[in-house]
Amino acid sequence: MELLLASAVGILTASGIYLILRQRSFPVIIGLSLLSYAVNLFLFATGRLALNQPPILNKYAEAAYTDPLPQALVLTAIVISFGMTAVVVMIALSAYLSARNDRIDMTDETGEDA
Amino acid sequence: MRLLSRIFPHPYLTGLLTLVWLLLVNHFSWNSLVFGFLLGIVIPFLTRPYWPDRPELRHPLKIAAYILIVIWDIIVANVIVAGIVLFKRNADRHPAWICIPMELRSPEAITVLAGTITLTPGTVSADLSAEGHFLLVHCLDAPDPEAVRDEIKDRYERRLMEIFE
Amino acid sequence: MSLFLIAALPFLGAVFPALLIRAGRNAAAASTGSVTLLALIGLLLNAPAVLRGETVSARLDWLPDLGLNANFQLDGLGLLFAGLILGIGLLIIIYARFYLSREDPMGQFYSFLLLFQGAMVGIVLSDNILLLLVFWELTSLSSFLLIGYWKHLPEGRQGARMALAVTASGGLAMIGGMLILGHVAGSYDISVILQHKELIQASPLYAPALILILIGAFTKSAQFPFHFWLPHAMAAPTPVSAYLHSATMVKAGLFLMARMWPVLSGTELWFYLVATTGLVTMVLGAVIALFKDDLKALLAFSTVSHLGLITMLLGLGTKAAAVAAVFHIINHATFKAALFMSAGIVDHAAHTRSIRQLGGLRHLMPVTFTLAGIAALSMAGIPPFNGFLSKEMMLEEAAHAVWAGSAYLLPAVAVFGALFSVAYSLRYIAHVFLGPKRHDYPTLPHDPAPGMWLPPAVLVALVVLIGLFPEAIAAPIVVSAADAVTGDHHSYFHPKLWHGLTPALYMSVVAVAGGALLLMLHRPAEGLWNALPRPEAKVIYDAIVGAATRASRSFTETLHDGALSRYSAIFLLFTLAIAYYAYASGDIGASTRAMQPITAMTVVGWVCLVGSALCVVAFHRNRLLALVLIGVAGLMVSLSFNYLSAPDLALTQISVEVVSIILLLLALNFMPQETPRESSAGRKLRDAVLSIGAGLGAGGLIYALMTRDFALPSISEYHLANSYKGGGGTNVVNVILVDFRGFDTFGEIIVLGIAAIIIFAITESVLGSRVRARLLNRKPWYPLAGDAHPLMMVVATRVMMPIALMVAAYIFFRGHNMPGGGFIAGLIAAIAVVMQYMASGFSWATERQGLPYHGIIGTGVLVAAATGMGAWFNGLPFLTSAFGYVDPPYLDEFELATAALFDLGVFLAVLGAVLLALQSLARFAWQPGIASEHPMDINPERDEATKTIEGH
Amino acid sequence: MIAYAIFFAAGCFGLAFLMNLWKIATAEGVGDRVLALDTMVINAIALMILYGLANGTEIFFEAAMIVAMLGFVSTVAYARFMLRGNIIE
Amino acid sequence: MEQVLDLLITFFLVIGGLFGLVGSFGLIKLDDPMSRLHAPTKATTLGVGGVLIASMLHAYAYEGHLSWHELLITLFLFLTAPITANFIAKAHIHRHETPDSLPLAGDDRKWATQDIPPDEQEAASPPADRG
Amino acid sequence: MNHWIIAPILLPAVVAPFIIMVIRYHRDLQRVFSVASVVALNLIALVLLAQAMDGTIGVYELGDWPAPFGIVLVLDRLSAMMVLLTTLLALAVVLYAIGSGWDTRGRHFHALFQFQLMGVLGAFLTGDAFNLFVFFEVLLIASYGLMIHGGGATRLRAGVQYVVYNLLGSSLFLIALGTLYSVTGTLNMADLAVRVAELPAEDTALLRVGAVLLLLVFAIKAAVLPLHFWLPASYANAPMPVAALFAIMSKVGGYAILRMYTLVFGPDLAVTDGLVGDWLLPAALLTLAAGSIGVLGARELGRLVAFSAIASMGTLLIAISLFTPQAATAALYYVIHSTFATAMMFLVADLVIERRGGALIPTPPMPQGGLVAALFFAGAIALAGMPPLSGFVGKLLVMDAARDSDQVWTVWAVILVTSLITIVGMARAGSILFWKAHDHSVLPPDPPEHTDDGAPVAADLAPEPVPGLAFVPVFALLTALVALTVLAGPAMRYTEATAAQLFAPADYIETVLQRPGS
Ligand code: NA
Ligand code: NA
Repeated sequence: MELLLASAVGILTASGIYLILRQRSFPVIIGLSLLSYAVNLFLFATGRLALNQPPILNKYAEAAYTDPLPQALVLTAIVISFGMTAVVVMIALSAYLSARNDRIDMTDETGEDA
Repeated sequence: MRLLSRIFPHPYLTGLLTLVWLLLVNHFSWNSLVFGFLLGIVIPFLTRPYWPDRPELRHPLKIAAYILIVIWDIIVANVIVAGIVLFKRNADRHPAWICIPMELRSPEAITVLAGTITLTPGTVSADLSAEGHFLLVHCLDAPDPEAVRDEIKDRYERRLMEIFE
Repeated sequence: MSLFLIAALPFLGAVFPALLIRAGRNAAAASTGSVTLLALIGLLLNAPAVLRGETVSARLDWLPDLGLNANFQLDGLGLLFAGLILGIGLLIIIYARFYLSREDPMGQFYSFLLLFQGAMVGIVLSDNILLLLVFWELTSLSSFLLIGYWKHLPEGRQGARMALAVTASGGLAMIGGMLILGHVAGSYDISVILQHKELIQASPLYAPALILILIGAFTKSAQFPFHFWLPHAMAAPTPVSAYLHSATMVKAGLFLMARMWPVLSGTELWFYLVATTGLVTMVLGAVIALFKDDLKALLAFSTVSHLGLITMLLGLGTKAAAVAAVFHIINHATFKAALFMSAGIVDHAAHTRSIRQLGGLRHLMPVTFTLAGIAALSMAGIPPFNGFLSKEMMLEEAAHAVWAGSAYLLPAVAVFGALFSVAYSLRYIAHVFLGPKRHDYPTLPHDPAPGMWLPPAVLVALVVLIGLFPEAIAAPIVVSAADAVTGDHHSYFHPKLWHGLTPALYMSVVAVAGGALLLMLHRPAEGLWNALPRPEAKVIYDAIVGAATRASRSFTETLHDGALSRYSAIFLLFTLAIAYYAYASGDIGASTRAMQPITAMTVVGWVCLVGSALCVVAFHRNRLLALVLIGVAGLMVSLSFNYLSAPDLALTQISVEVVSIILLLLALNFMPQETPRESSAGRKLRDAVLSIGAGLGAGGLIYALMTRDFALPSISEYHLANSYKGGGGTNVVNVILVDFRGFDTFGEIIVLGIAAIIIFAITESVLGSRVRARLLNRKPWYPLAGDAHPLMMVVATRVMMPIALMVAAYIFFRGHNMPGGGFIAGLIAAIAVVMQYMASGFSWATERQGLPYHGIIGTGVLVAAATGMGAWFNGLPFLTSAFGYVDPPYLDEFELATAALFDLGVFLAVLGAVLLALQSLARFAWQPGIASEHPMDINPERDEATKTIEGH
Repeated sequence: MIAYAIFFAAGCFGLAFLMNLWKIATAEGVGDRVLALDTMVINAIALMILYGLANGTEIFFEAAMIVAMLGFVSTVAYARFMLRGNIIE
Repeated sequence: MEQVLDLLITFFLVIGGLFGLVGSFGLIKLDDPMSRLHAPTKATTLGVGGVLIASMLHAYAYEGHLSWHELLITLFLFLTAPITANFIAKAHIHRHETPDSLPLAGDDRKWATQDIPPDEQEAASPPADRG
Repeated sequence: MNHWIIAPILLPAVVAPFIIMVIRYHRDLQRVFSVASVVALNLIALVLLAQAMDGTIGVYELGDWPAPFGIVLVLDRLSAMMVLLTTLLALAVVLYAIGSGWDTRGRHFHALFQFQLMGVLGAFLTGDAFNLFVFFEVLLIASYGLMIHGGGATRLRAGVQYVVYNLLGSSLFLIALGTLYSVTGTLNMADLAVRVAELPAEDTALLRVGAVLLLLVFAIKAAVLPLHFWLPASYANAPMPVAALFAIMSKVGGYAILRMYTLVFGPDLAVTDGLVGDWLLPAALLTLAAGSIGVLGARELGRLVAFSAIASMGTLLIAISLFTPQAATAALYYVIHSTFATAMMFLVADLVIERRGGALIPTPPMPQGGLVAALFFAGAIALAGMPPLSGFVGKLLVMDAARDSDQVWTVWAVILVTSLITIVGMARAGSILFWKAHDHSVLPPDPPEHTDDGAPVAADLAPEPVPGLAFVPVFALLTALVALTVLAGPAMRYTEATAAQLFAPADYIETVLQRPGS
């Protein structure tokens, strides 16, 4: 299981990074959300893996619980990365509409002397 | 009465929502009932701008019968479809478009009909005509399209007419 | 007067001219003059004590930990220089009043001049080498301003920048030297440093310190090979040239060498560095000066030459030489300043400084002729003027100096230099004033107003008087200054016009005769000189600076060309490298945890997750498809969370997923639908390698982490233990979010809120720009389908939306004890509203019921904040939660928790943020007038109704 | 017996999952892929329920319910995009 | 009684599983897009339905109380499946069907999807192959 | 219960939403509230400074949960100083933004400004590693909004780059934190310190990775070569007042490095031995070099200042990377200088750009040219580290602190040479901007044709500058620099005490981990 998750994190990261290195804003954004999946899984897994031990206290019986803290952290991370994605999408869109160009690199200009 | 309809824009909806709440809570308690009912009033009140006209239900009781029929049809339909999918060669199938003229006019009724068609025998309601008087249905395997059309009109639309109009 | 005040006066005074210039040029000049006069008087009040051999000092701690303190001291050397600076300064101020024309901003000029004056005084009064450095650099800066004073002249601007570059770099070198020196001596106070000659000269750091300090001194005093900046500084107005570049600033280097003479001099290194440099400079300057046709250029190089002379004297390392140096400093200051002023007068009167266009001025400008003549003769070292005396002393010292074992080399070269300086001095007289009157002066020259010739007159008077009565006039100050330099008492100083047939006398006779002869042979000599190949310093300098600028420009713009993809690649590469180094340089123990089983189901999940990710990469060019695949990946991630006991995460992930996809689809509508193929194979390979590296890194790291136990028990055990007791909830994750770590959540909803208002702000600014017009008449990428608001969807939504809101409410209320909570509830509610927007259209829905998104966000954040602050009233910290159980009649008891109120804030913030974001994006497509007045496009019932109405 | 049944059902839906993925990877055009994704979502619901059954817990129910409720929103969004470009005009 | 319940549960699970499988299999096997649309919208729905019923019975048998909330999921699926099917069908019609390839829409002549407002007809780029 | 510590975070967090919901459409009211809030923040900062002055460490346990289980805010000399520095800068910037009318060239400037402050102040005050992440995100996302404030094609494109690069950074941050938590089982900084010290020596690799990844995250913010590439385009294309505010943002990175690597991964900690100094010092030197080279090579004023900001971060990081109390003293003094100087120069740049555009090519004289030129000259002196301004003192302090390092000669050489390059570059720029204008050969440039479609149409977003007001903050910053120079002694005594506190973290840990009272 650990192996599967680790490899999944690895492949998600790799895919995300590859897209982040593309030259148009849209694939880069897609790459960023893949990367955020990877990072969220990573952060989640730092609490170690447990099956069927959700951290919902059972008032009646003694039960084992998985580590709740990373879950809380991941929740925060998901929310934040959602906000970030929204913003970057919006900026990329406006940049494209304003410049008629969705290249992520600005090498087409003489320096960036705006 | 107007006041009442203002508070209960959609009494059936209020009922449905209360039921939904009870299902959500998944065990009956007076708390739940009261609270669910309150929400059942509040939420439709909040959303009524989006549902301006309240649909008329002539014979609510016939709904139950209709539902039972549909469920039965769904089960049968699935077996048939499964059979087609599993055992019939694509070449032997006769997929077909059929156009169904409707007497139904109220959007709610049309939706129920279209939904029923989609959920039952190898048919999917694909589109509505420009004026909304015809339903475009796709059949998975219909050697005789007319038969299908007649069955739909007879088996479902007639009943819906009784319920809605 | 306190030394602080003397040093501070010019700085404080610098504001007056800038302000008083409105009151007229005289007011500005007067204020400047009086400030200087005041400082001078203050100085002279201290003179008697100093001449008695005392040292006046004033100390103030500024930065004791560093050893940088405002410590001033006034001894003979300081008195001499300060006197020169203030005294000549006063004359220059008067002179400048008449020299500058109406167009020139005089207030600025005097302010800069006073700044310079203050810096200069500061240098010579400092008893702390760090403090001295401060003033040192200030002189560079103020001279930069003064040289560039005539902004419109390119040579002025270039000269200023060159001077700054050279002197400032020298200053920087000196910083290094001074820090070393202070380190060796254990203090930065000069008075202390001067005590440690042996210590310093024994230190291995002596050589670097000396070299660095000398670089500073040489650049400032225009010593070879740093001499080239000085002539270009002559683009400055003549008063500046006279003041900074002959009398004072260029003497700062000499002052420093004199200051440090007791500890630095007397070594081989010192002798060969300083004496040689001085000698070379002296000769070179003299030779070049002879062949300059521009009066000021001639004087500039003669200055270079005389500075070299003084440097050489200091380099010789003998006390007598030091005395001579001090004496010549005075003399040079007097006659050279006078010469510059006279040159200025000529320039002013004849509107040219070119010797070739001049000559015979003695008939037209007798006064100027007299003054210039005397000064020039003194410069040439002709008796009975002061220049003669100090040059005699110089030759005397040179005569006894042994350079690299040869007793003749140095005297010979010295004579050679002296010979040339006689030549150019005489040329200054002969080719400008003597000879026949000409008829082709640009304008007919005449003697100026007294205000302009009086200042030089004063100096010339000194030239004569010092020449005649050196003992009476110069001795006291020279001796005390020399004492300060050499460190002994009553240095030997008895200059005479005649002291027998000494080698010095022969040498200077040779020099004078040879000089005169050389002047007669000026034409052929000039031909020879012009035939000689010689490097033009400015060309070289410009080449270097130009090359440096071009190089740094291409370096910068090649690396920072805006290629984000390269930036990211570098970032990744660097991160991987550093991380690997950190890993490899540590030790890792064996894995300590039993692993979870791999079941068929998990393998299926893995295949789907990984497969979808790889599909995204494979198909990313079709952007819509990429979004579909992202949806798959998101679903799989959410399932994984569910499978691994994280229902809250599963819920959050799935709802965030939906909203993100809607957002991306909204944006994609305006963007190209395909991503072109444009990466080269090499580029793809590079990226592939990097990504695989990153993947291996992340995967390997998490694997290593997962397969090991916490080194120490995790703090989350406390959370599990106290979630119910202290937080009143059984869903530990939710309790952590709203209670244990509620502050994180507070920040998190603020992030969402900010995201939303940013999106709103961008929309506003884009729609407020030219883009709007293009948006309004943009064509869709592909032909559109009819039936924008399908009937079935609308009807279904009428039922689904209320149910969804119901579910949201349920998720919200149960969150504290079961999976769920304000955030998920907020997302579901938002999606419910979006469902409505998708069904009947944004414009229809908002016309039916506009929601105050900003208000919802604000309320959410404020509710959360208010809940947190509520705790204050119980004297508890922010966000301290409270909960209790209510037991109403007829009903079961239920829980009330402030955490729920906080969660409500979260709910509202999320709801508002998501909706505001989507609404803003929707506004891009919104066009006035397209708002459909019906919830659905096709509605037979409606049509019938209208028909019947028309029927009646 | 039930355990085996659950295992069998899970196996079926797992297999279904793989088929959906196969379709997503190989289908030509977006329409079919959206359809496959929609199917996948429904299969996911079944799997979640089965997981709850297998572990005798209802904690995972809400997840399934939310998926059932929201899954169709993204599907509709994709389709609307193909039809109209702008999904909330 | 136990046995009966267990049998029922098992039965529904097996049925559910099979229908789910068939649905997804149809997605692969059927060769024309519109036909593919049939399989999931029904088979899968019933598949999930079977599992849900099993789950309800299971709760009754082992937690001792009848669990109704599975009905919610069924409700949602029955509410949404037709909508998704309708939209996917419309997308297909829009991108692959022409007025001639469909039956005439009676007196209304046009089908809603193909009834394009004049001002929206021309597009920026010619429709490429977009599946 | 002393609630002062949380005040600087809560005040803007409450003012901003208020501005958003209540006075969204009242520009003047927004200005009033924004300024009032910043003034109040300054007062709060003074109170905090007074509390921290005597070396007592204040702890605020949010939710009344004991550390390390809840989140704590910690007030010590360092955080107090950084808070005051931030609020002072904020006052200058907000006044300038109003004076220049920048705040009206787009929506929600003041709200974003307040949020930005909240993020920065939170980052300085929090004692919890993950909470630090949250505040980083708050300040970052606010900075995204401010950076693209006013729109315009180039600015937006630069914005995309800025955001994407920092999103990479944020992902790295999470991975680093996850790693640290997974090894140590805690997030509280003080607790981290304790646990890291207790770690078994034979199992260090993973912790080292976490530690170094965290350092990289901070290095991005601090614009350490080669992680600095995001900075020039972002700062040069941001509205200059915003760039001026960003002067404190890069300091957050420096602060975090100083905090984490004295408190948690202290210089003499065996576990993380050789992780930081080994490469940070060379990197810092290269950063300084790259910055000054950029100054000399710049074609455009905004970029010139941006690169000088990089250079000054380089100098700062040299001091930090030495990790000695003396060096930290120098670093802290230099932080103050660098913040004010960089900010001032960005504001001056705006004065220039508003009058004649940013390109470093001669144009005819600008209005108030003399005044602007004087300010530019002063700013250049400060940034080049020339006397008489604090840059010189700071430079001396850093060089003096480097004396005991074995790299001393390299450090000195780099600092001195780069100063020269900067001086030459600044002189060049100043001469082109202010002197060459008077050259009779200079003609007015052709009016630029509208290539930039994103630029707001002048009509509806016309800025309404309060001309006099714009100069006030610039002079205020200059005054601050002068004061920092004149009062170098007292200032340095404070930073010395601060450094001492940093390098003796026992007190900090003690105070945080045991509840005051019990
Ligand atoms: Na995400
Ligand atoms: Na989804």
